[in-house]
Amino acid sequence: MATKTKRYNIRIAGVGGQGVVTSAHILGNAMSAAGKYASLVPFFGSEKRMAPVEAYVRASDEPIYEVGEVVYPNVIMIYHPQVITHGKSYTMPFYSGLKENGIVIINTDVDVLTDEDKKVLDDLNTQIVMYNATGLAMDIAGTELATNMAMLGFFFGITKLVSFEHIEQAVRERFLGNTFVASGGTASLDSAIEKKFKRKVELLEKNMQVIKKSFKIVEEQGWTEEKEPVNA
Amino acid sequence: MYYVARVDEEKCATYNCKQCTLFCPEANTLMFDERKNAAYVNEPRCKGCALCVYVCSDLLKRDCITMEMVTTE
Amino acid sequence: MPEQKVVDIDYLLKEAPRERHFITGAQAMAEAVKRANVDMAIAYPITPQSEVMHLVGDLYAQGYLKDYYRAEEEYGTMSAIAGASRAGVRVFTATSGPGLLRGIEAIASWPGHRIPAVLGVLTRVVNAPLSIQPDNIELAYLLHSGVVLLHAENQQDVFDMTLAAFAISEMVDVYIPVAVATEGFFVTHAKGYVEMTPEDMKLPPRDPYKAPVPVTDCEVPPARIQRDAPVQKSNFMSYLIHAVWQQEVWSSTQRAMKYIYKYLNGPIEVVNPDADVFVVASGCAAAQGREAVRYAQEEGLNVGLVKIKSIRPFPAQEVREALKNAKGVVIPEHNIEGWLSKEVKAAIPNSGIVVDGPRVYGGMTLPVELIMEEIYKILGIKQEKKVVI
Amino acid sequence: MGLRYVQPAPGFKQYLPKDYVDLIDFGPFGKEVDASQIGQFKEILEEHPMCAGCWMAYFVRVFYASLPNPEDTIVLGTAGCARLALSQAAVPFIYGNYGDTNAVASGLTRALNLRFPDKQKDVIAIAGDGGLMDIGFSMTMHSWFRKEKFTTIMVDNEVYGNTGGQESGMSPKGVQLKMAPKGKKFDKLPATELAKLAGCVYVVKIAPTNIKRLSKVIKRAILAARHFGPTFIHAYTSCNIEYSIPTEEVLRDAREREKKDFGFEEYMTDEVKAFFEEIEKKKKEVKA
Repeated sequence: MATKTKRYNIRIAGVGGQGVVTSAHILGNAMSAAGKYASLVPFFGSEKRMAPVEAYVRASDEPIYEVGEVVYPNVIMIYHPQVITHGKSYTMPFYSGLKENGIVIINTDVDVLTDEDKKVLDDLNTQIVMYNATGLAMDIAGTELATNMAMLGFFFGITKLVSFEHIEQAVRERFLGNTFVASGGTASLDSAIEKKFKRKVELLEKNMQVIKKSFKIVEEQGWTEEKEPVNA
Repeated sequence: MYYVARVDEEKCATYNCKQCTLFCPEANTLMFDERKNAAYVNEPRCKGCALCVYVCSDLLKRDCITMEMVTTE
Repeated sequence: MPEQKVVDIDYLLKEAPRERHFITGAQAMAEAVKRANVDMAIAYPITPQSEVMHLVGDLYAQGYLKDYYRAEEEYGTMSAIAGASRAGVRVFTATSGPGLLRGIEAIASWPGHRIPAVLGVLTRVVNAPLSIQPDNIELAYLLHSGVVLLHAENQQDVFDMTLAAFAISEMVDVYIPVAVATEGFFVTHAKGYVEMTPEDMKLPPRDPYKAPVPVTDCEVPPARIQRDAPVQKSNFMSYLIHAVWQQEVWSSTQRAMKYIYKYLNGPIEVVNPDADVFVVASGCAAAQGREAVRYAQEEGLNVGLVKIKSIRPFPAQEVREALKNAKGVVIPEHNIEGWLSKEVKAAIPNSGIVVDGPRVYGGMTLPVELIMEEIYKILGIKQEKKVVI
Repeated sequence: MGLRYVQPAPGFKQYLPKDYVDLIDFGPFGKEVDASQIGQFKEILEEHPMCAGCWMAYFVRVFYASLPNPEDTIVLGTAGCARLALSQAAVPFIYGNYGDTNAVASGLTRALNLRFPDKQKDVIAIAGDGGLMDIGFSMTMHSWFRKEKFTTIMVDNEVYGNTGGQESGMSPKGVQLKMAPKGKKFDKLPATELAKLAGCVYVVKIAPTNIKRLSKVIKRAILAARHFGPTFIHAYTSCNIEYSIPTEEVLRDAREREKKDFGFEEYMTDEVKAFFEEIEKKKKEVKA
């Protein structure tokens, strides 16, 4: 019998404007930078501000074959409390499909889970993390746009899938180097990026500080995954 | 049994017109023999539309072509 | 663009060094086109295909292709592809779902016209209600068109199959179009690792005179069949001419098989050949099947995978051989009709062992868990509820 | 080069059918023939199954006799009557699918230009009113918008003749035909106007009543397409069957329609005009 693979099937839910898809790309690229495996399903549709947005990432030490949205996740990341409180989610309740021994990370400043929710999650032996990631982003980077970085920091801090350097490489690639999709608009975008390069470097720096801080919080709070690696 | 156009070559030779050959819808059918200075019909190819009769008789009043019933042998 | 040197087909496809890149399926298809010495491409937008033809357009701008334009719509595209191919150049286009159906009248005539074109099919929902997601029902329409149809599981397959398609379609004993299909979004817009040949190497150019049916270029006598619509002779002539010609077209499809063996390691891939239960799948359903085999291994179950790479010609004999000791067969598919299931059932003597499904449609993802459920059922395993539904 | 392919291998000529031998000996290949000499040379068009007295068949005959370069010409047709004759000529003919002539011709012309940048290969799409203005409308228009360098000829019989007489977009308003049991509700499409708007550099409307003029515009359309862009000829080629015209009357009908609504119109861009003037000038110089 084969050994269990460390494998995370992640569903990220947030609202338009939070950089849900961007952080999914960074997550995938960080895995790739570490020589590990990741696959992501970009979300396509009308992406409007404050409308529900979901992204799906699979991350593993081993090659990943599976494609498509993650219907049965073992990690759920909620970037905005309204996903839960206003039902801004493609799947209701937000934890539908969640597997046993999973992780749920929620960005919120208040407890948004009902007793009923908590019972279901407890029955599944879920590790629940609730933290004001937006507040953290504001404090460190001075912008709520870095919320996604805090969330990424929590995820990697908990799972220890890749090192800080790999995350930095992925974030840098995302902000400074565009290798994802070549199309007609790329050329003009590049020159615009060049003009704003200085600002981008500053932004990158701030983002990395947010991630560093969130790593620290994970340590302080004792969230680090000490159990058996979860199995997807 | 079917109609084909027949050119009265002697009569046709008295004119130098070639007009019928220019209006036949079929290629290589209503031909002009330069030696005889007269049009002639490659009968197996003629579909019997009588356009040449219209050109020769109605337009030019020369009456050199008639439609005739032929039989395949 | 780098100076590209022409290398032998066998060398490029089988021996040339390869370098690993992390790219999308759309990029993989364009990268294959880049190395295929394509003369001309004709594009028409439809999601999720468009990305492929954007990238091919970039190749034209860089000088890899000699001509490229955006056509009026798919029927116009496919017709112009036929025109260009008949004049002897190497051509490429791609489409999706409704676009494929709009173009299919022309596409279905390509084999009969003996047009060695390569067509990318990046699947998408057909029919109402509208969705742009990767249901692959459209491939059912291609099955009966006479084209060689390859179905790619992932980005690597897209690259390999597209490059090989150009070689296969122009083989004198084949000389019909080759379609390379893969699921839209799941493969086209997602990144995967692709081992690619160097970009400074390309296939030899098309030799338009190495052909069973001459090109129409006023340099050689045209084929009589191309000028005479047999229907104007007599009914019997038209039956006869059409029948023998189509027989030859479908034989050509069969003859493509030896090149599928040569360049793509055969029409099927078998994982765990001694398994009790097999997942039989094509395209990205095969990826889900591969994952199911991994799940099953972790649970100590003896499950295997038969991935079908070539849908036309269909590897009936190979499938029959691979499944001869199977106790059960699960066929996951991305369409409501189950066209692959029908093909497999027709190929094996004991079709009763086949489970119809799981199937997802509308372009939804195909969770591995659904495949596992069918495997549990076949093996009589009672499943504990482990997820919130 | 094209001429080479009609030449039989040495010693083989005596075994060929008479029609073929005649074509080699008395055909127009490699010669400059004048269409008004038809009847005096072997035409490249052969026997075909079009109806007796068909004016479209007549057009096709004059068309083939007018090609400036028959040995390097490719003709494209689609479903409809015309292809029954078009395909029966010693010129490569492509029969594609329904209404696809101008799309196929676009690909073909571009590809021939890629393969033979230094040679002139003429591509001509000939289809009926249904093929070009109904089912193939977008492909016709877009080949013009794209400025594809080939000639489009519409043989307009104002009806779907080949399928048994249905209304087409080019049927005159009010006419009662199959699928228009109460008469056609809208006007004939303004094909030549569309052609001009879409960017054709040479556009002609003509009823084939004068072979010299007809032949001249066919030649002109082909020559202009070589250098400047799309060219279009809209020719009235009546259907004597569906419009119940006695066969011997089809020429009379064409002359009447010419007076009524098919008067000769020839449009060309200044560039094309200058080009033809230059050609005429050179011809005169040679004669003098």
